[in-house]
Amino acid sequence: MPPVVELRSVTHAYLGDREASLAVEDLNLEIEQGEFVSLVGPSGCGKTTLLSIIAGLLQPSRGEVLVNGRAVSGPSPEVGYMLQQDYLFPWRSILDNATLGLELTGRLDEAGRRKTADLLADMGLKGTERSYPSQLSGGMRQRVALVRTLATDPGLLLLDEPFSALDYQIKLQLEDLVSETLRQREKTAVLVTHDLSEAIAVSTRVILLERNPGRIRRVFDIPPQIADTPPLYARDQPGFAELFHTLWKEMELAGTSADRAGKTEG
Amino acid sequence: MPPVVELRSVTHAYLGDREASLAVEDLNLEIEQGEFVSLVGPSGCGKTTLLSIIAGLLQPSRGEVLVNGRAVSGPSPEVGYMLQQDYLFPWRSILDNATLGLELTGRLDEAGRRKTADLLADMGLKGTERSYPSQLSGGMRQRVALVRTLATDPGLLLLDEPFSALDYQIKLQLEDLVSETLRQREKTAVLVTHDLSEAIAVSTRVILLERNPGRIRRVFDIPPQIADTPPLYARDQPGFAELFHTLWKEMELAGTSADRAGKTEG
Amino acid sequence: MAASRSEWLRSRHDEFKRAKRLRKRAVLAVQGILLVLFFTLWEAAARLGWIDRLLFSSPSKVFRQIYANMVDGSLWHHLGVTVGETAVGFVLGTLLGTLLAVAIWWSPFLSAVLDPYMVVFNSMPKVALGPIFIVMFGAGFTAIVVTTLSITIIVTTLVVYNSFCGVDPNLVKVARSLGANRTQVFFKVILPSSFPAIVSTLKVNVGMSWVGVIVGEFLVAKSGLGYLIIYGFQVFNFTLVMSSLIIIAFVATTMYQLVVYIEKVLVSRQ
Amino acid sequence: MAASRSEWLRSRHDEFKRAKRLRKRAVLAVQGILLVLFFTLWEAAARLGWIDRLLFSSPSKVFRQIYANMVDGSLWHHLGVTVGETAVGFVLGTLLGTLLAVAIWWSPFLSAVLDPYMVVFNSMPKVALGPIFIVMFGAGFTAIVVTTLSITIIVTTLVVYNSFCGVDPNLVKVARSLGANRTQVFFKVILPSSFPAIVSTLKVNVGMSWVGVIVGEFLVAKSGLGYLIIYGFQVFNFTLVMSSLIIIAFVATTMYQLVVYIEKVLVSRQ
Amino acid sequence: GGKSETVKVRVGEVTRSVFYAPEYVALSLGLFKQEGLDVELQTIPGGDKTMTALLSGAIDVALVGSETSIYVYQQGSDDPVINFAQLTQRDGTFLFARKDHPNFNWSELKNSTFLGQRKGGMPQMAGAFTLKNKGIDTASDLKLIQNIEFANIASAFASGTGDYVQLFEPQASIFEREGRGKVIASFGVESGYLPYTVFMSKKSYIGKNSDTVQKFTNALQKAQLWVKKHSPGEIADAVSPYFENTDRDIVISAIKRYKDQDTYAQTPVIDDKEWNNLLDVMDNAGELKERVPAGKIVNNTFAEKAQSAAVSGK
Ligand SMILES: Nc1ncnc2c1ncn2[C@@H]1O[C@H](COP(=O)(O)OP(=O)(O)OP(=O)(O)O)[C@@H](O)[C@H]1O
Ligand SMILES: Nc1ncnc2c1ncn2[C@@H]1O[C@H](COP(=O)(O)OP(=O)(O)OP(=O)(O)O)[C@@H](O)[C@H]1O
Ligand SMILES: [Mg+2]
Ligand SMILES: [Mg+2]
Repeated sequence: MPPVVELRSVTHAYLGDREASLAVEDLNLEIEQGEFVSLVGPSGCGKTTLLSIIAGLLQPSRGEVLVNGRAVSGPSPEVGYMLQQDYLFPWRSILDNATLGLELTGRLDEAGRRKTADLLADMGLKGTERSYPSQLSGGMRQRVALVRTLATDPGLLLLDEPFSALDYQIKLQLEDLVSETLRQREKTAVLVTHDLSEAIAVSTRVILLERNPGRIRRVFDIPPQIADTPPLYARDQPGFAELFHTLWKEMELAGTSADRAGKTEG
Repeated sequence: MPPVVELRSVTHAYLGDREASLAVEDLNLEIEQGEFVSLVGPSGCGKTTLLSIIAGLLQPSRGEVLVNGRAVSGPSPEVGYMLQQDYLFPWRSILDNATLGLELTGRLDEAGRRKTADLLADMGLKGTERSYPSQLSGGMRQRVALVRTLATDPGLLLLDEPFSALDYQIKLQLEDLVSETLRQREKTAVLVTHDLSEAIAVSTRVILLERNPGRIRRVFDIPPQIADTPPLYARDQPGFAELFHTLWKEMELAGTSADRAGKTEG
Repeated sequence: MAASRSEWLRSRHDEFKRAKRLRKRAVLAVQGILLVLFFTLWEAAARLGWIDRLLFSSPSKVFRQIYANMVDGSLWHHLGVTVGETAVGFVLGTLLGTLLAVAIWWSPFLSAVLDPYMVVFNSMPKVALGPIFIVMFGAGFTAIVVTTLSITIIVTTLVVYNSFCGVDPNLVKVARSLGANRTQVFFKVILPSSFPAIVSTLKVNVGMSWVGVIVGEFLVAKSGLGYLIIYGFQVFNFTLVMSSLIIIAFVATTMYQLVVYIEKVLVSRQ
Repeated sequence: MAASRSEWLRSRHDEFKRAKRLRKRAVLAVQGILLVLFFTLWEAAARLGWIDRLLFSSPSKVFRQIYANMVDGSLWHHLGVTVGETAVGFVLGTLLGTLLAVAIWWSPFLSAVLDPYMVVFNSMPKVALGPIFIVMFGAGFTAIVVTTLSITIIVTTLVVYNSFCGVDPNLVKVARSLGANRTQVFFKVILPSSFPAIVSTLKVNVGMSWVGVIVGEFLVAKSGLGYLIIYGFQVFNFTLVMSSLIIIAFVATTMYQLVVYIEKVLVSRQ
Repeated sequence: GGKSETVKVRVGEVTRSVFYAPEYVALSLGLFKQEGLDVELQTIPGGDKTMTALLSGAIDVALVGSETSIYVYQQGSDDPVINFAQLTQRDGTFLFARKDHPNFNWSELKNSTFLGQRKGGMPQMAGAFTLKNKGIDTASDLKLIQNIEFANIASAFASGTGDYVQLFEPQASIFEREGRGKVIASFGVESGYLPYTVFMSKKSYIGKNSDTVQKFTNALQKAQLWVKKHSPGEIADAVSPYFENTDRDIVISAIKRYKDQDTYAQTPVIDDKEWNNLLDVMDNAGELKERVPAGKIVNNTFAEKAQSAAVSGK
């Protein structure tokens, strides 16, 4: 079986009228079925860019991207992508926002609607189904966006900081919910986060990017005793604190070793 | 001297065509000059609503709001409010976004521009002054929004999750920067956060709200040995872990004791 | 406590709704006052000789004329003809204009190519194209509708296309990432998102269609309000001209209220 | 490594810019081809008798006419008059329309009250208001400009106001929290945010102003392209009519390109 | 009417005016119907549009100033427009003054402001011709305003523009009734007989439908004789369905004025003298490239037949 995600020397430069700027350079990566990979790295190092490339929303300037062994040419319903901001449709009710993916792929029926409503309830959003996005708080909206991504049940999940606007309790609860669901259904996931302990707790592998331009600095394989434990308890596992500390130090270095070579004025 | 912020039995209900929903109920609060108060509480408990009321962007349905002893009737330049999302002006360059407040209050001169640029550089945004918001990553945009709020040097700062999109390193760095700056200049601040350790590390007081409708559940006065230590080190102070734990437990209760009484259909 | 709270909430809500109703009534009242003022002033000006009675007629004369035409039934005939033409022109204009906007949204290249041509077509005085319309579409209904279309389509297209372009690209990104093809992006994101702009175009188009039909009836007509106006000019009966204008104003307002009503229904159904 | 990287980046960027230039050229080429095709077809149709040579004239005749008028200087006179009127009408129309939009944005109550009245005014056939304009503004320049305004103002107002209303309320919130008063909110948020919509209105207005001026010149004019058209109709010289229309198309395109250029300058200055 | 079914004839008139009274008489008295014609009348404002409708086949017969047929001929057409029946034989405008001039002399126009008809049209040409014959130089002797559209000339005068104005009926009668001034001379009288408004059709149509054209002309001839024999009041009653929104006394006054000065042609025939006068008028206005011989675009055969039939039928 081919890896679910395969990046082969992917480079991406943003092209503007005035300048071109390098966001990701020469990146190689393979993610196998069932893996839960976290991307961490300093702000602006290219994490979102990378997810957009895997999702097929962005054509890399150079290199190849394969999902399930096929070259990516555009977004596909197999891949679920949760953007960094919620971008709910203001004219749709919460439930209609959450079922958007089902609707677009022609799978929206009563069962799908009920399942999505249950998912909303699991995320503590019971009773808001008929509200509109403008009536919700920031954290509530983020959860709706997460439900929207999960509702279509994609094989590969790309999550860009899905828990950033949430309070700690809900965050842990949802980490648990999401990682359990994915594990059970053997889904693959790539998570962007700036919470290192979250990265360690939920993933099987943590990839640390460094910036300018974005490149892999180091890859951490999470020892099985942590990786196989539900996130809520993973943080108490032996070895967690050490791993956190190593990651932390490395991250610090990644953040400070930044140069601004990746720009050209012209 | 009157308290910088004084809320007297403030209640707020959002009125829509179909229903009215209670977001904050009967809230009393006094914040003294130089205090750094954190608001924590489950997502949707009314933190943003409360900040908007103090900022004068929202008229409470009932109760009185005083800032510096004067009743609030609208936004004032003495109060700096950083919204939960960045909302940068897409047609302005980063520097022009950051200097917006100075421009609006007619204080924009070369010195102000230079100072703002320095502030941007302090936040790790050197070199982006002439870029546009769409060219920045999520975390970078959030920092620009923070600079925009700080640039006008307001006496009272209302910060709605200013560090949520940032990686751990930058977050700590900025917590430090912000709290040091405020302390030195004797500013008052209200911070909304969902990171309990952040709340304890930066504040002199943590207010825990509970939801439906938003009410104060408990107030934690941070012991001086933690409150007076810069956030970066505060986390290592004795008593921090205990406080964190208490807050954590209380927060868990606040989150689960939610009822949905605060709605009326009609 | 909970009871008194929900009671308070309800009272608040009622208050809110009452305030909204009150405001609406105030708006209606001011509109009414303005209307009455206008007609009173006009009548007074005509009676006191501030304005030329021959050219401006007077409300009393105008309403007498309208009443007479209503009684003898001739009004309904002319009105029916014109309203029919306007309705067809309005619906077709909005539809075709929107379709054209969709087409150029679909193909940015087409949009770039057509851009100046649309402006040029828009800057052609349609009255001067009259003979061409007559040649191509005969001297009747079709020519009138085409005249209307020539006036409404491009404006509709430009405004709607502009609103399509103003849609937040991130919403499109969301839809695409959820597997939407270009058609779905259009129907699920672009269209609902530009809905307010399209409705406001509808409102403009109601007016433009009336202008188009009347101009068309100036060119070729056996009946209709535009014919009455031209005829009024020819027999130098300005009371007839004014009463036709007043009827146009009245019916255009009605059509406009219909559009507003449809908008409300559509919005509430969303 | 760094050198080759920045070299690669530069080459990418150059490629990008080249692609953009190429696309622009392709657009121009297609536009040119369409234009040539149009004139060729027209000429062929006229020569082969597919269309009535009398009513449609033919490009060769039209260009001969234009050339002759250019040489004897009469073209410049008429052109100057019409361009002057159009420029005044365009600038005033855009300005006043935008100002009205600002006014009703400022006062939502005013907006609610005026809403139906604007639609009604918009649905008045301006040609039928001719006598009123002539009586109030005399038979000359002013009447022509007022006719133009009557055609452009309301459309401008409605479109601009609508774009004002479409501005993200959160941006307004930001500005208000930074101490902006209503004036500043308007100038710093509402206006720049609706800038694209306003520019696209300008583009529509270029066309509408031409229509307005020509209609105005139909009503009262001693000279100008509208006069030429009317005169051409009177003496059944459709070559004159067509050549005037072609000149209008040409000058309107030029004015439009000017607007596009101004837009570019303003955007790059932002 | 024969046993054959009625033939439909689509007629476009350039304006609705009592100036064309015999046409409406023919319609309302059913004279066309008697000839087995079903005439459908449509007003297509503006000579250019009427002519366009005729050329493009949207109508079969046009009632319009005969100068347009000359313009069409001048532009060169494969299928020229043929004048076959004359309706009015004089210009229909009057010189209207704000003040009454009991012993009017045309030289009184000097140094005044004269609100004329628009350039290129028949009224303007007839006006210019008259002024020239009266020794008035329009360039230097008076201030000539001729930039206002046909339908708005009366409005402009009413709002204070000009000392004198060139007006059609019923405006002249209405203005007199309202005390806005007086008719002091007639351009129709001064410019003489000429084929002013004429029924015309494309050569090809006449070729294919000579029978129909003949019937049409016959009906018209009957109407013209009827108008000749009846009083303005009777004529006004006959045409009233076409002037529903005009006061009867205004219609009568207008018809009387036109009838008194022999505006309504009594036969459809366009004689050479009239034709040459028309060419003179147009020549004077500078709108004529070459003198078009009557034979090219006038066909009097139908008119003459109708005339003789009417005389013998009497
Ligand atoms: N549309 C764009 N045009 C130009 N440059 C861009 C664009 N989007 C992103 N960039 C630049 O590319 C780099 C990587 O951006 P990206 O959004 O991928 O970062 P990130 O790792 O997601 O950061 P964060 O954690 O703050 O969200 C940044 O330097 C950013 O300024
Ligand atoms: N404009 C609005 N209309 C109606 N209800 C609203 C509106 N804004 C907020 N609410 C409701 O008010 C309550 C409090 O919202 P608020 O945004 O203050 O929460 P919050 O504490 O900031 O949450 P978070 O941490 O998720 O940002 C929520 O239940 C929300 O649904
Ligand atoms: Mg990002
Ligand atoms: Mg909030």
